[in-house]
Amino acid sequence: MYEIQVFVTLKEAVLDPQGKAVNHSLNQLGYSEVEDVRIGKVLTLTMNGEKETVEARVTEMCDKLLANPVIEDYRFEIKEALAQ
Amino acid sequence: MYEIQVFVTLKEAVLDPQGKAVNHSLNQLGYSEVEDVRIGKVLTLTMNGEKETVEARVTEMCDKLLANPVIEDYRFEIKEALAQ
Amino acid sequence: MQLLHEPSPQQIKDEKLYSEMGLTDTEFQMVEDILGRLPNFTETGLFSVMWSEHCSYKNSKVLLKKFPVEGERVLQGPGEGAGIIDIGDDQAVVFKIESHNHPSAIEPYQGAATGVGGIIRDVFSMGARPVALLNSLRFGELGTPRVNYLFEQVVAGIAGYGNCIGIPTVGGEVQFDPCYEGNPLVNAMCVGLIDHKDIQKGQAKGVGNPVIYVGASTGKDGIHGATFASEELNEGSEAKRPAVQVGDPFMEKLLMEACLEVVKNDALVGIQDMGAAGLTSSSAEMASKAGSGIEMDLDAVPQREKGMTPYEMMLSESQERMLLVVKKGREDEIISIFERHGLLAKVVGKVTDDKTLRLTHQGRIAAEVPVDALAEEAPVYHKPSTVPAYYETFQKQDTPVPQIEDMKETLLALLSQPTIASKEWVYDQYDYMVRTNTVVMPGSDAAVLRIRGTKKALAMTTDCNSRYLYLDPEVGGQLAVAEAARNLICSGAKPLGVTDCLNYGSPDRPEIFWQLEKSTDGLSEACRALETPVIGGNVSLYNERSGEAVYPTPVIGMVGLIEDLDHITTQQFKNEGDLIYLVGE
Amino acid sequence: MKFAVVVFPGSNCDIDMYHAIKDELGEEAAYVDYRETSLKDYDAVLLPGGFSYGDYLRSGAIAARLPIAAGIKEAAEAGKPVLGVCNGFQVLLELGLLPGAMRRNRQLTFICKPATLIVENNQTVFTSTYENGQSISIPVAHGEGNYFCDEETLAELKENNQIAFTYKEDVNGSIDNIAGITNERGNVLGMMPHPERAVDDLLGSSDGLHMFQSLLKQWRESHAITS
Ligand SMILES: Nc1ncnc2c1ncn2[C@@H]1O[C@H](COP(=O)(O)OP(=O)(O)O)[C@@H](O)[C@H]1O
Repeated sequence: MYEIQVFVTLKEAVLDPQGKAVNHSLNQLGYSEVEDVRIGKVLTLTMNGEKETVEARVTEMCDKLLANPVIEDYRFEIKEALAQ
Repeated sequence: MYEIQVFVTLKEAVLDPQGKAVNHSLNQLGYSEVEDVRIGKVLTLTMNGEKETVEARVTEMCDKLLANPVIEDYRFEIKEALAQ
Repeated sequence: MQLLHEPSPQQIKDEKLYSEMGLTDTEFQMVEDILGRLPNFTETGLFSVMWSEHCSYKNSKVLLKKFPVEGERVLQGPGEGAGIIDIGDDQAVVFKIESHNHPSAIEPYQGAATGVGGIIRDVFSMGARPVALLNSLRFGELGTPRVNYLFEQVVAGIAGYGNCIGIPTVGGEVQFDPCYEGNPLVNAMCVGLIDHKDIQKGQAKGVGNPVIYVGASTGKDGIHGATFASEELNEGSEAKRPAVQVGDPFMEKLLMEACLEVVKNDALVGIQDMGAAGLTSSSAEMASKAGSGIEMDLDAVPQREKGMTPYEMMLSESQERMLLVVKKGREDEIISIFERHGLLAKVVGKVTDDKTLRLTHQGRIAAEVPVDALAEEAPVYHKPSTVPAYYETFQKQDTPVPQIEDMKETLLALLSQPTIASKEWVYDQYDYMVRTNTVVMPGSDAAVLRIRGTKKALAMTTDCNSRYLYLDPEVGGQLAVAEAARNLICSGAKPLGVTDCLNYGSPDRPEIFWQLEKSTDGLSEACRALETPVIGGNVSLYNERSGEAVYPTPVIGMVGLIEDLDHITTQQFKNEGDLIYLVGE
Repeated sequence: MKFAVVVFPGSNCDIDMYHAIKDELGEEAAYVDYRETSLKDYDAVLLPGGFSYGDYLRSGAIAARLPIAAGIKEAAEAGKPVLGVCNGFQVLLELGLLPGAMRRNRQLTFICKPATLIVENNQTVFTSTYENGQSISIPVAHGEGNYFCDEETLAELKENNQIAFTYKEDVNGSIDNIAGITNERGNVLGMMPHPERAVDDLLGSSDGLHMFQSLLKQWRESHAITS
């Protein structure tokens, strides 16, 4: 069993309206030290598979479905988890 | 300057309709080894502040705005970043 | 700070760098003649976007001339953000349709969403309150993951933007056909209401009047063309110029409410949205229409990123931005209205009398170009046209008469075709009721909205059967207009006028140009016969994938007036025992 | 009777609420800006639908942290009727004036259509002109209306008769088909369906008008006694 955390974030130059709104709100609430906020997704996948192929399979999933390469970047971390 | 990554995830007891849909699509696309998908948010904050207080301030922000304790958990990682 | 390593004017000419921005050799020569010198990098960029088909209609102008554009009720025909038609009682209806095909093919959610955002700005920049949205969508046959994905995401994007800003999406159409497989069509239409006294023009009048920039800051989004330049600028900068823009409907909601307040203020002189070619087209067009010039200080332009070049700022297609000209001395009054709505507004320049667009950046002149050359003097082409072979073959064929053995089976088979089947799955995702004026909801022939405080209502529809147009562009064009008119009449309305979105393949191919010619003939004839003038529209060419063009698809948006709410009819059968009549041939 | 319609940045059903009160109920209504801090001058508070702050982060989250939050809480504590519809309901949840939270609709898409509701409790200031068990037609229009609370809270809601409306059929995946809940005291109601869109038969239904009439009736009665 593997637990994979996939981080999907907007590319640097892409506008992040959500992040901007949260940044503004934090400043209004008195957290003036906050200079920038960007919001992305974190997907936690639980999966089976062979050690050798997990990385390739996850990369494929990201390219095919989990991230949109036109506006998003992704990275992931693989952890071996104990089968329950 | 600090860069803080805040991870906000649904509590385990809360059903995640979006995660389930992604899980289903992945299975459909042939990734039958995927057993579970949970989707959360990752917020990247860039902020100033004193080393001693950063952690307390971020905790406050999470409690006040960034996470909804009824359905969400959060954790964060603080990294020192170079001022530009 | 980043150093500008832009190619020199001589390099642009010698290495033909302009051709990568879309200018031909002849066009570049024209630019050189107009300026009396070689254009620099920024100036080449200005010409390349303003002389693109999208901004100049250089390939379609000859065809658009055929449309009837006048009528008793027409207050504003083609030429402004949107056309305007009188509906009595000092009120008028404002509407326009526009395409967002290519962005939607790359990033369907954001492409469709920003298409909606753009057409809404066109309408409120006239001073009108947007009251309804419609759309017209074309995809390949459902079933492949890619087509399903495009369809789902486009619908979600339209819903995402329209629902959030709170304008009901009340109608539209969806067609599925293999010819749209690689090149989906996403057309969005917006209808607004205005009091005659609030009608605005996008004009930069009054020498010395300040030019104000409002809304989102300018980022590096949507800067096309000069990909080569970015590679030379620095490694990896291509990745930093996203080809698609992300929409911010929340920002647009604030912008819309603020602008609708500002249009009531007599300090406002002119207002225009920054659509395609952003700052360039808005500034050049506003000055050209007023016979004036504009001087802008690019350092004052709000920027999302550090170190943006004049080229990037002028060509950026960042969304949710407007350009205003206000009376000198009253800028603070206007700026404070925007600030109260939580928006950024900044003086970035002033109106001049020399008919020149002059841009300064870091103490230097970055560009100096005659505004008319940009906005008015793009070359006009009349491309060659040939009758396509497929058409001649069709014409020679006998009309096939379908043999139906089992009526019921055939009917059910027809009804289960995605193009014919109920579109509930689509319109249930659109908030078609917000603002509580929608009297006839999606699912009938035309949507009907009441006009609060009157007995009147507006009916609206979008229509086009592109298969007819493919088989016979002229007759098909007539049919598209007629269908729209029938839909309005069936709802109890008198058709007022038309906005059209011409979606075709490449006009450089004579068979396609022939389709354009013939179908615009058909559209014009029908519009004349039905007395529905064309008050505006949009042209989207080069809708092709691997040399295969989409069917000629001139989408018709039509709006009609119902004088009395009691005259609304809906399409459902009402009572058992009612008689059914078939009218027509 | 004087109704406050609170306007957050991004509210878009504020105008519908306003007209429902003014044109259909025939009472006074006024827009109140989110920068205000008090709602003392009003007899009832309406939080309209829409997309405050674009629903960014979580629907209703940022709106619930604005200055007007103080005024809303004060009105609720003072026992005035506070009605949150759609985004207004989400704001009430984020304010902690009602228990639970919203998730995305089970089908993940925005959903707009007329819905049939069952009146579960007609013993509130909002529902006294309905019958218990009555079916009413009120439209829904939301992307995040999938109500969630834990078992314990659900038991309490039932115990205290806090469930005001349920959907006749599953619309969005909400626990127990919950469409609207009140606080324990019964003066704060949050609901996803839009009663202000159902105040005129021309637009499909006038079942929502009864809700505003209930408020008016109650107010007149209490007013007659005190004055
Ligand atoms: N197919 C068409 N039919 C009629 N008018 C058109 C058509 N296409 C474009 N126009 C008109 O040409 C004018 C110039 O268009 P343009 O400046 O590109 O406006 P926009 O920037 O809003 O697209 C517009 O007023 C538009 O209404």
